[in-house]
Amino acid sequence: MRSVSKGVNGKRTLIPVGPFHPLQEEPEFFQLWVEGETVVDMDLRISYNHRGIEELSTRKTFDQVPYLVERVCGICSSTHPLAYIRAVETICGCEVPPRAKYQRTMVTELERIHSHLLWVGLAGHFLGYNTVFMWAWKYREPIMEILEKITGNRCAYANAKIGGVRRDIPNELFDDIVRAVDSCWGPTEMLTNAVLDDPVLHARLVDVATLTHEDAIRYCVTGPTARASGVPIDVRRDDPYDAFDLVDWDVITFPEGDVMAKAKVRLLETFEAIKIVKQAVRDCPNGETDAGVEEVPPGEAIGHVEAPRGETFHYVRSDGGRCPVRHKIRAPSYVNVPSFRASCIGQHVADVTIAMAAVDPCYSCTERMAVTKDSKTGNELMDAKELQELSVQRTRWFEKQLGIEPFDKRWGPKLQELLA
Amino acid sequence: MAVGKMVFALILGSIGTLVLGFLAKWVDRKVTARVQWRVGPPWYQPAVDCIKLMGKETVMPAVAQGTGFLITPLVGMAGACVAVTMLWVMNLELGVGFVGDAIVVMYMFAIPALTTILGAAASGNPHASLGASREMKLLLSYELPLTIALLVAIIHTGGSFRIGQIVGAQQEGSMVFMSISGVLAFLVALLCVQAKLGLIPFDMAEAECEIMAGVYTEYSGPPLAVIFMTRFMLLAALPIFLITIFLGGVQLTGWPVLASLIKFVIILVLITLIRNTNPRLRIDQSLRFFWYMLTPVALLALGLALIGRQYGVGWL
Amino acid sequence: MSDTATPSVIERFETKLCDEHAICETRKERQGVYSVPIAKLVPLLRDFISNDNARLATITGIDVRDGTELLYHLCFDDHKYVATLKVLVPRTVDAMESITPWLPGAEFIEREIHDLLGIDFTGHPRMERLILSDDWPEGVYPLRRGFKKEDAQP
Amino acid sequence: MNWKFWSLKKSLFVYHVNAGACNNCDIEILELLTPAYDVERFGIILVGSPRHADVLLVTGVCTRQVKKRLQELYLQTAKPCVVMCIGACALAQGIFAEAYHVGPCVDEVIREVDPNAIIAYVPGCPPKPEAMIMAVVKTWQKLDELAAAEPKPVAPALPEVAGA
Repeated sequence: MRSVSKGVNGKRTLIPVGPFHPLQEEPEFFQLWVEGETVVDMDLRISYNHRGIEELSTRKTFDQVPYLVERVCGICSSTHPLAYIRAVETICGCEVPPRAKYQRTMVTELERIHSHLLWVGLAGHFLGYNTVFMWAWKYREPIMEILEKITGNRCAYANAKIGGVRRDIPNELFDDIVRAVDSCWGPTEMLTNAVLDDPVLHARLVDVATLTHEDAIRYCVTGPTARASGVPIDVRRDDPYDAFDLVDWDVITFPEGDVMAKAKVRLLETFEAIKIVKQAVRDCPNGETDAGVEEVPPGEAIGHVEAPRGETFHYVRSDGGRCPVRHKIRAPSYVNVPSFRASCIGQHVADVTIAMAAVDPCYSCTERMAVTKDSKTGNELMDAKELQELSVQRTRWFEKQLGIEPFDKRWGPKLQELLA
Repeated sequence: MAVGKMVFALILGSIGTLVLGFLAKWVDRKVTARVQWRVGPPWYQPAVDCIKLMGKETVMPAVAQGTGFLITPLVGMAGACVAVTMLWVMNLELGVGFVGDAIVVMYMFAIPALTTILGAAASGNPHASLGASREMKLLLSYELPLTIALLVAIIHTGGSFRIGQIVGAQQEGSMVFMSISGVLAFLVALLCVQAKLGLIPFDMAEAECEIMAGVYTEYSGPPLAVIFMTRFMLLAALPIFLITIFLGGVQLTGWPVLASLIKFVIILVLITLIRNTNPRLRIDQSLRFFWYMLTPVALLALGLALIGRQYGVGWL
Repeated sequence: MSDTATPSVIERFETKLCDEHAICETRKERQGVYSVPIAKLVPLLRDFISNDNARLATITGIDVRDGTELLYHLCFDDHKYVATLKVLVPRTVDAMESITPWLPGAEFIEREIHDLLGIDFTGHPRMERLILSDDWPEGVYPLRRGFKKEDAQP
Repeated sequence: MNWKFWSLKKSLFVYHVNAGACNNCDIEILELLTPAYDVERFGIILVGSPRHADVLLVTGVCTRQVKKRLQELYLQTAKPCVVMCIGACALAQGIFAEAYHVGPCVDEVIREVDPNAIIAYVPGCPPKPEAMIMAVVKTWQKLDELAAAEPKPVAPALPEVAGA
């Protein structure tokens, strides 16, 4: 990033966004330079988070690595191992049994549903709809429960292994999966309607922090961030893996590139994910779930899968030994986060939080570690809180300008009706 | 009144208000939780929070101005205690007041806000000083309409600055609230009270949804407990203040007890409702709100009250 | 892995590479590794990214005996193909031309390689420490061979 | 019974510190606040300032960069303050024990500045929300013991909490 000079009139203010906020699960660590109310430059300092997983990975055996990489990030914990496993399977040249393929698909898509709902909740919180936060997380709960039922853990599923799946999902549980995803359909539909029809959200999200098509390409962004800027890339379609070429689904793309488009992409993708899960459950054949890979020959390969946040990219090199020689991990946020520079500069300060949240940044992915902040420095660095507050105020201002009741009042009764 | 009796009244009034304040705070938290489909805390929660903080250590920030930092919460609480006791005594024994006690009560109610500003400035924390500057602007904005609203009540009740007379005149005749200017003044005062309590939409002095940070960031242990208790007391005392000035006062004997209780609960629920259905305003928005909207309304009420008084029209 | 990458694209791609004296090392279904002379790399990348709709996924750095291998992973999303262009940066040089000036998405990637492997990217606008802690000693690179945890004591 | 500990049990202000975690523990902690678990029932709330905290929830391995800040943070809290290590990483660095960029274990980091710190451990990767509530219950029991033992010096560590 280019170094920042003092503004011409010296009126440039530094707002370092303190990386800790009680309601945000991840800290963020930005420095915003602001002139008046407009962001003129920004920088990111992310050295707090490095755990050194890539190096650690070369000291684990091929079978141990999936357990390590699923701890790169808790919310993408099925996609990181899957990307690694794809790379190793390419080196081995082994064919995964169909039942295993369908089961991997189920878990990754269930994860996508819970991740997108989590995002909706956090975005609601940033916009001052705390009730949305509480509600979205409530609907997410059945997904977490079904994941625990089929994999044994609420997060960090460890279901995939080289050549198949570690643990077969018994056919008896398939009905439970369908029931769980069905229970999400109604609330997600309602949230989608709320987002699409809500004039205040329109005012807050449309044409805010637009990432243009060109910028999306220049910054090499992936996933919903790219798809919302009209770049139709989706690894599930572009390099099909598991059962994604065997089930029927659509890639959601919007050309606008603003926060609204990102929200729409995520919400509509949740429906696609529900559809995929249901089809996978329906089509899942009986049979083997493990190809029985014995050893990994020398070679090198890449493996990439579509995580909820974008493309997770792994590169593995083997020399025929027990451990990988080199294992490179590139999480989606690593390319998505720098695009803030393209989307946030020139924006109103109050819009920055939601613009940042729109990418669904995942800092433990980015640095393979997480940031913390003590109050001392946190105070000096002022606050994400302050910024969020600004964001909330802006929502309220629009509500007022448009003469509209608060969100909870408008949508609350409908939601309760739906859930009754 | 004898000194002994005064001390007795002070202790009794403060403790009674504190207990009332704990319950009021619980209602507030419980309602918020129910809106979010949660169960919410048990009824004794606010009290336990304070007791716990009393038993904790006090951490002195290295950059803080020690004495000022520690003494300001106590001064604020003392101000609240005195104000509240005066309110109770003058409500219950109408004769004991002195001329101008209404103004003294107003002053006393401003003390917690002032000490908050001083304490926050003394804590040497940038967060806190930011909160303090907001609190100061807020204080400047709401005191004027509140005073004008008080004047309306005084005009209605015979032009005396004695709370005893304000209450007495209302109990003999009709409440201030039973007139157009009275209703206007009451609404203005209600919003000012909301700001005095630091509740949404005027809670910008302590940042986000959690009960703290902002001006209280550096406080811990007993001083924090004192701050909490002061706030809880105000949550109970300011509705009583409104009842005293506009709704005919509080009585603790016979049937009027029930009436007083109903008035109190209605005002508390109103405050909680405003808090739960409204967005937070930015500081400049709230300044504009108080100066350009509430102050003219208060002046209008004052004008109406004066006209009514001049021509003997009771309902104006 | 049912369908393979569009053959014509790979042919075109490989012809272009062969013109620049690149060697195909391995080619599997829908992915391949090509070794490229160091001087030709950046023009090639630029050509692929601006003309062939390629997307830079990431850069991998590997410490090998003679220096550092840099692997530029290019995704040809339209053609279901991932190409990896490999160059060897000799230990004596330890520097590489930066692509950040025309591809801002590479900024963090290059800074990370600088931190972990000690490659200097010339022309990078902000070659500063990104992901190692403040007390990490200068000149110790954790992904180089022979690195020991003890070396990194502050 | 000692009123200090009784009230501490009934009202826990929690401050969450992410010391290099992978988010699993963090989202599970947030889960506790949401309607499914709603810990405000027990008087537990998240606070925004470490000065108000009774419990520091530490997640993650405590990386090199974080170590100093974690110590500083602990010193800022008003005692008694329980440190709760959530998850295998905070417990004993878990899978990252050998990585080059991690500092000492969370409890060692805290003990370095306060040998008598009360530390609770919640194992699991990540611990289930139920396990975290269980940890709180066990912490209450420990506080009871401490209350009975006062003013003797504080026992060094809490027993491990079952679950997850």
